[in-house]
Amino acid sequence: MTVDELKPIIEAILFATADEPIPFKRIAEILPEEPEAAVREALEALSVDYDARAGGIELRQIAGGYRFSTRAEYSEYIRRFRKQQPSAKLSMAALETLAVIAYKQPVTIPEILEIRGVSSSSAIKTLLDKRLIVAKGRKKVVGRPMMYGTSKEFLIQFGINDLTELPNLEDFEDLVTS
Amino acid sequence: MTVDELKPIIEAILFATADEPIPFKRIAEILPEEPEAAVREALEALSVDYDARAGGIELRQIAGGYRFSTRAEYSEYIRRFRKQQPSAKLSMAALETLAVIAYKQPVTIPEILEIRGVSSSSAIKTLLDKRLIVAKGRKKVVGRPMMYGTSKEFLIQFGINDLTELPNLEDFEDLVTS
Amino acid sequence: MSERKEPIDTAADTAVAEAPPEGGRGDYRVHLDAFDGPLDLLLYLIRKEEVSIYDIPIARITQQYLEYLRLMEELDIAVAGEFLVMAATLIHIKTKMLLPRDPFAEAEGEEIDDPRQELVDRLLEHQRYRTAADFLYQRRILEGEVFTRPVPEDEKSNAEVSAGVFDLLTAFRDAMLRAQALAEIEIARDEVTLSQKLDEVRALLELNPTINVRDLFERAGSRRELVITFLAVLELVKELKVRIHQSEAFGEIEMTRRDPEPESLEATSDDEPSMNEQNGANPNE
Repeated sequence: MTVDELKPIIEAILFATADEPIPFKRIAEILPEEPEAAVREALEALSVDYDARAGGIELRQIAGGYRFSTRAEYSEYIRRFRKQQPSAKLSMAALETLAVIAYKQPVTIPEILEIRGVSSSSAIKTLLDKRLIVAKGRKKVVGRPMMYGTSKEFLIQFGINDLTELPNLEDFEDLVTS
Repeated sequence: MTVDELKPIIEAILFATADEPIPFKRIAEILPEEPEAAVREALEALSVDYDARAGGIELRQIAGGYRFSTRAEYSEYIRRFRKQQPSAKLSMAALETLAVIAYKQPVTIPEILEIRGVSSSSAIKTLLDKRLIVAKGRKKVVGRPMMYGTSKEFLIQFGINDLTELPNLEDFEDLVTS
Repeated sequence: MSERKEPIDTAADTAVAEAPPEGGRGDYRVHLDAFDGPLDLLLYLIRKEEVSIYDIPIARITQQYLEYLRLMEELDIAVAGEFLVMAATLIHIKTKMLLPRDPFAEAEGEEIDDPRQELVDRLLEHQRYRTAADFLYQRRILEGEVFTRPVPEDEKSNAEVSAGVFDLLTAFRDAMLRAQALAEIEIARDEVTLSQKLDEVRALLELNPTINVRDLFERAGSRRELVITFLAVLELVKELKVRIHQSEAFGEIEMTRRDPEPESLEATSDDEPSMNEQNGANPNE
């Protein structure tokens, strides 16, 4: 292969590999028919290309390997981007807490603890931060604990019109038992 | 900022956000001072750049967002490198059910049965487990059955930007009768 | 018939459609298991007989269809209800085709309904979806050749899922099942006997000279334990080990240890009396 043919192969490999730097030897192993010198030449040409483009990415030699990374001057934008959190993505603990609240609302923290068997305070905080749940007044029992329920944002993010549209156990059994 | 100044910022953001397609809106939000038209122009220019380079990577529009991915022709090398198996295949029953859901959504289990002539519950369960379909509320008919539609994951796994990209069902007729 | 579990393979599909069933019995089973519903079987028969889908020789196809059903039964393949419904439909169409056409309707130039029309429409629609499924299959294969940047390991360990309503239901069901399992363990643990309960209350009295009786009852994990607790309290009263008192009407009911032994009276005299005086102000024994 020519250097120009090797370049996109190496680029694709480095792009699709996780964050750790890839040693030259491992790249060469993927292309056993090619002379090592040619592979090295292609790698260096690729690096020069990225420098010449002066884009958002660079190909760096680091810790004995090669790795793509974003250029330091754009880190502020990436940080800003990562701070946005408009998604309904949830940890499993938060998802389960949300599920208990959705199906048992209005429900208090001690009641959620009773069902889940583990403390759910931090999950509840996450759900409040994401505006998926809201406080629904206090329960008239000893200690007057706060009750929680799902929000309008919850309906929007889960794509349903009202709580009656939540699937119930029969909907689930319809799927499993046939 | 000029388009040439915006390009590397967008490139860095898309690169740093790994495998998730990023909707245009979220990119524009990072750059509130810039007119949306300029951001879009930069995105398109970036995409054109990558096409012109014909390297190992391309910038694609998928599931309503933008995402960098490797070009299909280099998959063999990446697979060799990652020692990774291709994703699990779907059964014909699951694919057919998925096709009915994709074209008829939102659609209920009885409606799918009507079209396929065979119970599809276990296929629907498989598709839900694989996150290729999602519940889309209940149909306002007797029994209020659950409706199903395709998910964002469906678009991603099948390389589709939005549902209008699906070929017309009627276009398949030629294949049927010939 | 159960849904096919093997991965779709277009080559294999053609094999299903074209391979003559005149092979060994094993071949039959392979082919028959492959039919994903009655519409699939009908389309196969139409292709095998090389007849037009728009002009199905209904008597011939019906006969073939019924033969296949018989074969499936012979081979112990469960014939799903849908196959039988289709058999009935085919026979119904066949009968209608045999009836003489209404000459008046024909004379008046009215459109004559072909009894096969509805079936043909369903078959065509089914075919289109099969082709659409093939299209999706190809798309997924193509997309499998494309790689994205993997999520870094440190983000993976704190992975978040984008959940749908069925994920909520599953999570809720899991939590409830877990809670139920826990409750069962607790009930099993709480199957105490009266003598165990007596020991337990005596031990409590060793630590606290005065016990709130309602607290004691509320600790009961089951109705049965509640009854046993009540019996234990009665037993202690009968044995003159405790004194029961209520400081005001509808107030808290308390149980105070009686210490008849002189040595223990001595030992506790410093801290006990004040308590006894307080509680004894309005004895309600």
